[in-house]
Amino acid sequence: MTHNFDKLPEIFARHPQDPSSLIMVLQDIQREYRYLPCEALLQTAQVLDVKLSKVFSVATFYNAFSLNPKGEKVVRICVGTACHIRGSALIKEQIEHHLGIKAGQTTEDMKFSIEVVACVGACAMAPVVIVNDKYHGGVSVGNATRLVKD
Amino acid sequence: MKSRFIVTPILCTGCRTCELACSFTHAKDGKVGRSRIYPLNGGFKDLYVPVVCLQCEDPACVKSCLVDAIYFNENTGAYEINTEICVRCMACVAACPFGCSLFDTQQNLVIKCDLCGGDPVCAHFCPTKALTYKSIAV
Amino acid sequence: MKIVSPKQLEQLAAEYKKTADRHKKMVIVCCGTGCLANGAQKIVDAFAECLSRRKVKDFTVEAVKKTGCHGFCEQGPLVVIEPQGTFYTKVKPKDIETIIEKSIENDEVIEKFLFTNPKDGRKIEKYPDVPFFSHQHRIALRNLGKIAPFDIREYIAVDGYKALAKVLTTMTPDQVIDEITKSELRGRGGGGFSAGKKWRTCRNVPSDVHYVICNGDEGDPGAFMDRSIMEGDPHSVLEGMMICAFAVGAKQGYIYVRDEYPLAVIHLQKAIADCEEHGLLGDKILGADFSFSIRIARGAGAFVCGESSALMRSVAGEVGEPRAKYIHSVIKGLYDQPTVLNNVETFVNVPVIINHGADWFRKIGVPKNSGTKVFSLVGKVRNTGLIEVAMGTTMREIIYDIGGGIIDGRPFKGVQTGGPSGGCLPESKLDLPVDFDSLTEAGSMMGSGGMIVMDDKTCMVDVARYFLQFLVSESCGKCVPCREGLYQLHKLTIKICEGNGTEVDIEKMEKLSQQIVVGSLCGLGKSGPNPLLSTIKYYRDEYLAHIRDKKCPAGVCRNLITYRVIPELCTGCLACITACAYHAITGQKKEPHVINQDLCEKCGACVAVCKHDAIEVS
Amino acid sequence: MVTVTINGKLVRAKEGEMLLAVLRREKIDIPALCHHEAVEPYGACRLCMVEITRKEWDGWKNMVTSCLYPVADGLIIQTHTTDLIELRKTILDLYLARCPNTPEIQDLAAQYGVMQTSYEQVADPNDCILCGLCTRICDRMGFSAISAVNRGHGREIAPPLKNAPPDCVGCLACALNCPTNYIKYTDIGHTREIWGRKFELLRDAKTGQLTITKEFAEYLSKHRVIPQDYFDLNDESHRKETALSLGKIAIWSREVPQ
Repeated sequence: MTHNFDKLPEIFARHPQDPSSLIMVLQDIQREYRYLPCEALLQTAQVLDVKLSKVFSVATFYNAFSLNPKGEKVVRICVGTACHIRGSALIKEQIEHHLGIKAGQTTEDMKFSIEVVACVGACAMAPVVIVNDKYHGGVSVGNATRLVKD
Repeated sequence: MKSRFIVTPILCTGCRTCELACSFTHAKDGKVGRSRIYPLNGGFKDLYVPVVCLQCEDPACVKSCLVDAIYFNENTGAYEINTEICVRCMACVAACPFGCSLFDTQQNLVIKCDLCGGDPVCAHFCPTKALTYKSIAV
Repeated sequence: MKIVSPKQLEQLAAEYKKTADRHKKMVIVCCGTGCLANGAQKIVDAFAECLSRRKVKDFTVEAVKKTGCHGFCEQGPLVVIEPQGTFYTKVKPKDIETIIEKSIENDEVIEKFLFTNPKDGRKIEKYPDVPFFSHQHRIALRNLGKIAPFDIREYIAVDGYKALAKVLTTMTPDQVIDEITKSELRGRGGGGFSAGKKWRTCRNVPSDVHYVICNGDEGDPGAFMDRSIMEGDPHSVLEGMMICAFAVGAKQGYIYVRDEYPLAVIHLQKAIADCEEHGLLGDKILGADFSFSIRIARGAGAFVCGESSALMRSVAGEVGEPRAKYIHSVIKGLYDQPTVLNNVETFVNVPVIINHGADWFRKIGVPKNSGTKVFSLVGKVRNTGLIEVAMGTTMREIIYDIGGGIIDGRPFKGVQTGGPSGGCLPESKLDLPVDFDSLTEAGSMMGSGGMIVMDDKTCMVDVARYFLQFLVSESCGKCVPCREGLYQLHKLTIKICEGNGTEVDIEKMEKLSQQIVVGSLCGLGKSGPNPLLSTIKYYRDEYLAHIRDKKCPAGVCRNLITYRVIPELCTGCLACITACAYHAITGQKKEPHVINQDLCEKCGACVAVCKHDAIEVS
Repeated sequence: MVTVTINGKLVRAKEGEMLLAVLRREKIDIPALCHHEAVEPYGACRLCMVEITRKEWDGWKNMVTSCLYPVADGLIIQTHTTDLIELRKTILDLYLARCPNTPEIQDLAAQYGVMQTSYEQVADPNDCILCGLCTRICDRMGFSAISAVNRGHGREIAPPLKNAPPDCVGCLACALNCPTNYIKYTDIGHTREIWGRKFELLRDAKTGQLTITKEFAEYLSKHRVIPQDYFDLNDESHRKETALSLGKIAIWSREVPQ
């Protein structure tokens, strides 16, 4: 996949250019491209004066980052305790089966990605599914697959 | 006053006694290859020079060491390798222009002359006094 | 506008109070994340749209106030009509017209939007009468649902920054620390360490640079109080931090916010910008010789970053790997400088203590555990949401009086507190007073305050497996006992869940757990086996049922259960056939359906959709 | 100087030095897999844990990792209590589940009487014990060419993006200090290969063991201000010649007053 990397300088300019900004810069890149492209990592290392290995290490350590491109719609299924008790595993299975992919994967047509997230802090509405930053509470077997219709 | 090795090449016969003395002292098995000192042929027949660490004033080995494993021992005036710290990257081995930082393949350690704690054994054993260790005014 | 003196702040507060009173009629729309998800923004838009069409006497669109979380997220979107305090739940955009017409123009109460008490089915009209709220004691959540979080004027109007002014004008740093120490405020993040002592230690370290960090990395799954506070009352957090900074002599503060909380970041950013504009952050705050600035550091999704040394590394932009703390982070923390790290809830308590005094605070709660604690009461309980009670309240009061009991009137089985570091407590512990020491003694933990209620349909072995899975994926992987030990514990629980366990495995798990507790480097590993140990302790029967009888009493563990349609109850509605992803159910309309056991993956989707309870689990 | 009691014996130690160093000096056999003097103590393997107490602690004991614990006056240390041996056994047992075929781990485990793991062996075992020595030494050397990636049980050591590491100079410090020889490299002719990257060796491997790569030499001459010609020695005879001539000048002109 090729990208236009014009946005990168703008992202770098938002933060102080020292190693402590690393996580926040990567987050902005992730938000912009919905994953961390190789080229962006190389530039980040250069601009922030951090060794590439450290950038890579941070990019793989934290859950929020992905080195693989994500689909147009990212379906995040909360598997926090409250959601687990109220059956998020079943919701996850339904959505996985419906899209034919497992959590962490992306459909071949790059339309959907499934991610699991350990608690989004909306426990009172469990089980919760987030589709591209939109929260859906009280998801049930009946309406789970409706969330991932095109 | 500082103590220094004093080398008189004309007296050196290349007998390798210094090497033996060094090996026995440091490795206890007398293998010549594990010595910190070695005589080099000076290009002419029968001209030898015992080459041993000069304890330079601005040593390349210390500069090359990225983990600060080589330190100056105030008591003996020798640069010594802390083998616990040494990561065996061999930067010092390559950096020393005299070849006085050596790699001991048997012990898997980098070795160099430590002046035997201030009284080098090699100098004692030199039969021709080509190699001596004396206090001199610098 | 810069506020240059405490006096000016006082004048402003008086002025803003008047402004706030001007709207006699007011509509409060809860815009916490929960209500927003349920469509609160649409409600606000509908009010605006409706009011643009329709002129209402003494009521403009400005009187529609977006506030932070009320805590009662399950019933959202919530709308409160002031000054009567009429409390409407589950409001929809199409209802707004009616609400304006009846409740605002004519002060009527619309019965159908009122909250129904699940206990007796009666409608409750007023906000404070709802049992969910009436049993609470709100200190940390004092402003939630009352003020608009992104308007500094509203905060100043409720005596915001009064404590800061008091501290700057009348107190010395030592007096502040004395006051906090005297109040016996303990860290609300889980450990329960005395905040005053921590500040004192930090202040006493001779160093030019001190840091204050607010821990908003609420990693415990099932807890969301910090999120609600940061979103709904960001200025309280900032004020608490400023007072702390003044006390320990810090010039720079950080708020570490979880990546999953984007709204909290926005609100905090706005609050910080407002403070800077008003001269409450920056140089010479309120004209006093005190400078302080705050930066937001966003986390990136790592539970282990709730651990202090890991968090500090993460703030510095590194991998969140904990280090051994034989030198405490209060002495050598962020960038190796003395650092105070407190939780959001702890900081929020600070201004109140300064305003009302330590003695007042100490009267709330029980000895050595003063004040209140916020819990997120979730799981299989009727009223889920955020609650705040005085320390020492019993679990029974919380679950039955505030929570309204268990969903569908099912039997209570256990309550999980303290997140992945805590444990599960059975019915026999229901009368345990909830405070730091009692919970720890019972084998659980206060943690950050998650309280997950479980009924008889929850398998405790599965719960232990769930927490271990969580910890295995969240362990940083640095030390062996945590990385390998928890992994092996997880494998063993899977073995039991699949019906392949033996009684030796329980002993093995107990022994390994003990070693993990002793051997791990940081708190994650040291407390990691707690959920497992507490379930073995209190629910050993259930483990034995899995091992000896190869049965899962709760009907959760797939290998040990079968689903069967009860023909007498099945109406042949086809719902389960549609829901079954594996095409394991066959049948005709209006005829009893049949589950093909060979195809059945036991996901339980059929049970979830069946309205007639016609599918039995055995 | 402070005095501590180790297994009942009074021992003098420097204040603030790490406990492990004292134990090693006293020739007490404490296993430690993630410790190296060149780098900061890390505390990952947990094998060096010892029990500490003090008179004033009234019998309260604590287990600490000795590599990280600074000695202080009056500490009473036990190194081989039943609890500690149990802990080490468990840890080695867990190690064996991860690295069942690693001789170093097998030997150490056998010393503690663990012949094979009592846990489930991981699916795809290798020799890496994730002690982090390679990455920490690489950081210490200033290269940071490799790092730990992922987290938890899926943690591994890898070069960035799993490609040839751009910051590597091929010094072999990682491979030579790996306690289980997990990091593989080859020196064939003038070529060294490590982490999937090829380096040119400055000297002939046949004539001497003194081998560093061109990249390393360039790094040293640039960052450590060592003249490039110190390294421009492509065969042993040339080196001897240089050594001799430089040696002559140094020894005779500087050292001996005439």
